[in-house]
Amino acid sequence: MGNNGGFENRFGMNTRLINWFGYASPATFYPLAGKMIPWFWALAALFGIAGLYVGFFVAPTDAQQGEGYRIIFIHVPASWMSMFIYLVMAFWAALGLGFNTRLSGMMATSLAPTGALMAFLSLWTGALWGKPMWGAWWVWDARLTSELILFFLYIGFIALQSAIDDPRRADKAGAVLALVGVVNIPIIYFSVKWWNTLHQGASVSLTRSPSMAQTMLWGMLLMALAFWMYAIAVSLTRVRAIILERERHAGWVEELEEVAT
Amino acid sequence: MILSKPRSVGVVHNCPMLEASNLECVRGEKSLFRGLSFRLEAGACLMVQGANGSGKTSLLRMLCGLAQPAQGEIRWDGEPIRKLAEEYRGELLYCGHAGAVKDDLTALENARISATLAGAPVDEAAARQALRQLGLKGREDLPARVLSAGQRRRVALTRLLLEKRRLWVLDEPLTALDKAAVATLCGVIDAHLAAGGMAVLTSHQDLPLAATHVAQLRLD
Amino acid sequence: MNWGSASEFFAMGGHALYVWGSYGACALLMVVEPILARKRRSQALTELKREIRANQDSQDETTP
Amino acid sequence: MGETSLFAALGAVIRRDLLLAMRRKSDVLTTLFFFIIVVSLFPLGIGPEMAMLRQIAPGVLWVAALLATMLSLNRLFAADHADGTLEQMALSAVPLGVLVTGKVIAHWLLSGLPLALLAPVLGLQFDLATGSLGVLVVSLLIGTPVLSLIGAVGAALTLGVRGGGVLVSLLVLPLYVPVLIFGAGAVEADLTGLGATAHLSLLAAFLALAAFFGPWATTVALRIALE
Repeated sequence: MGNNGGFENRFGMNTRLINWFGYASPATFYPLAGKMIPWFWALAALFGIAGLYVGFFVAPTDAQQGEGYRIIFIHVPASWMSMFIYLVMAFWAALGLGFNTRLSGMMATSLAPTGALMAFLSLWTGALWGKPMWGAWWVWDARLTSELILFFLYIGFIALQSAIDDPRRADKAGAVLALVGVVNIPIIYFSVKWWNTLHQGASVSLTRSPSMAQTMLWGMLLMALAFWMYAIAVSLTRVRAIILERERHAGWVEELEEVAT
Repeated sequence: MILSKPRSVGVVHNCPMLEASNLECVRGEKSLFRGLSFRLEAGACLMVQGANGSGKTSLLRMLCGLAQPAQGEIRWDGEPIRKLAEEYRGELLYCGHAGAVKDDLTALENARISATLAGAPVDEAAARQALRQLGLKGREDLPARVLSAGQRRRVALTRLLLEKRRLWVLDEPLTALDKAAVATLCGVIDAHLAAGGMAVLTSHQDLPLAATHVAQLRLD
Repeated sequence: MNWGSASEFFAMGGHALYVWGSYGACALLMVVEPILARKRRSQALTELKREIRANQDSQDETTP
Repeated sequence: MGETSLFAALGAVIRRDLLLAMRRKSDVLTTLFFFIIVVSLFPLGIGPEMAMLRQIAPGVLWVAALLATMLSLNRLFAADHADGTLEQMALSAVPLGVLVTGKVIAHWLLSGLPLALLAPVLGLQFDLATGSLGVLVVSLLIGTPVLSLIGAVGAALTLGVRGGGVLVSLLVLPLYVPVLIFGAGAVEADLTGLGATAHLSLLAAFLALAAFFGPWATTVALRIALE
């Protein structure tokens, strides 16, 4: 590559970089998110209906667990999403800490309640599945126990952020906590698993039933997609609220259509 | 120590200098000041003035690197202070509202320990000498708990004598000091400036400095 | 098709409480959360408008 | 800054914190008595059956150690933050990470170490055998530094925050789970004759990991808190 070409290339890169940061500014992101939200709702509804149809009408009755197993179509997607959202949250947090972009911190803040909700749903449905299967509402199963700790981590993140008045400090402190949590989650998961096997705890797992058919997998996948789209839609809605709260005194907010009218 | 590099205009600075360009300070949602630029060279002193809440302390904390400016940059010797990190902190002495004096330690222990924590350990004789110079003779071995506010302030100010730093950032150094102590402190600052040091300070009282290189900066 | 009739569907082979308890809680929370998020935004908007109006009023007073 | 002066600074911080603790002994003693009282309450709540007590001893001692460490975390940075020393540390020519490491070591010497030395006496109340008492001490000696290291991150994050004391337990306790599992697990494995080596080596691995990441995360959190 010649010197000249290199220069041009670098120039092109630069403008593209600036565009990226342009999207990352709350002023451009706010209307963009507003336009995207209905689409994600539509996708969530679409996948949700398809997933429910597969879950209730296509997937056959389980030979061992009867109809009770149909809880997995929300239990497993909720568990997946609760872990996935924590990862995404930590990603935004790290981005915010590294590049000092305002929007990343707001994204992390807005994802946390949805993640906590998913963790809660996973626990709730796990308990409701456990009662008919194990005869107890709660068993110290490895998966449920680590889900409980993940729920605590979410609560800690939310509590820390709401205890700090300065939003910039709240973002940064939350980011450090999320990153420490991300390093810890696999360690916690494997410790709980080891602990569980040592104590001969519950060994029947919801997802390890032998008759797991292809159709069940499809149902879970569709429901997971629906939950994913739901999580995006609701966190975008919340991030718009957070943007308005924090950027109250920025000029662009006062020029917004919904503010001016 | 880094020698300064030749600038584009061809002038070579032999002494390091502190340069602030286009600083903006935001607290909460309010912008306290913006577009603030200045330059401080060896032997010069900057007096920062302004009403309560005008951002004096915030500016001083920015100059130390404790707070980040919302905009703009602070350079030491042409390099951003963020990048220099410990290298810059080795040139810097900050004295804030809180004096970092421990109640449970004696004046002497306080002086020696704070010097060690700053990365410049001193021996006992030097510490005693500094305490005497600031008028704490006979009180070196008393716990700071029993000292008066002014005496505690003097314990905090011994760091000026013990740590050999080029840039002093002093936030209200005169608080609680009596007339004699103010005169002593002015003498210490004058000597520091005369030896090629720099100082940035705030004060509500008059600070009768002899140094001719005192510049004023008003924040409003 | 798994179900002979609607009542069979709702009975869930004797596991109705557990299955519908799970799906019900899930549906409820997924309706409540977006409503709360929207409410938070509209609250921010009303506060903003109130603040802007207050600023305009005080400006009107100072510039007769 | 040379390597020797870094070690000198590290030693100076540890000596300073120990000196301050000696001048104010009640803080350290409170933590210890808390540990003793909590452990002694369990038999009262559960009943004096020795077989049962032996079984719950590892868990009880470890949970009590966890809570006692937790209590002392608030002291770690709060005083230095209030009187401006923390600012001076952040502006020192010595890297903040070194000073923080010194403070964490001092915290362990004042909380974890006495707990580990006291634990066998309390273990006797629960009729633990001599061998198991030894494993208990070793597990606490390896595990409590991890508690101090992780706790320091929480203490730094909640510095000067509303309700910091309760908040720090909310943040830190979930992160203590692996240490609790393997610490108590080591003693239990010894009780059941399985051998505690695997547990102890995993605890040591946690210690290495925490020693590597902990001070770094604490430093970042402190700089955020000071801003």
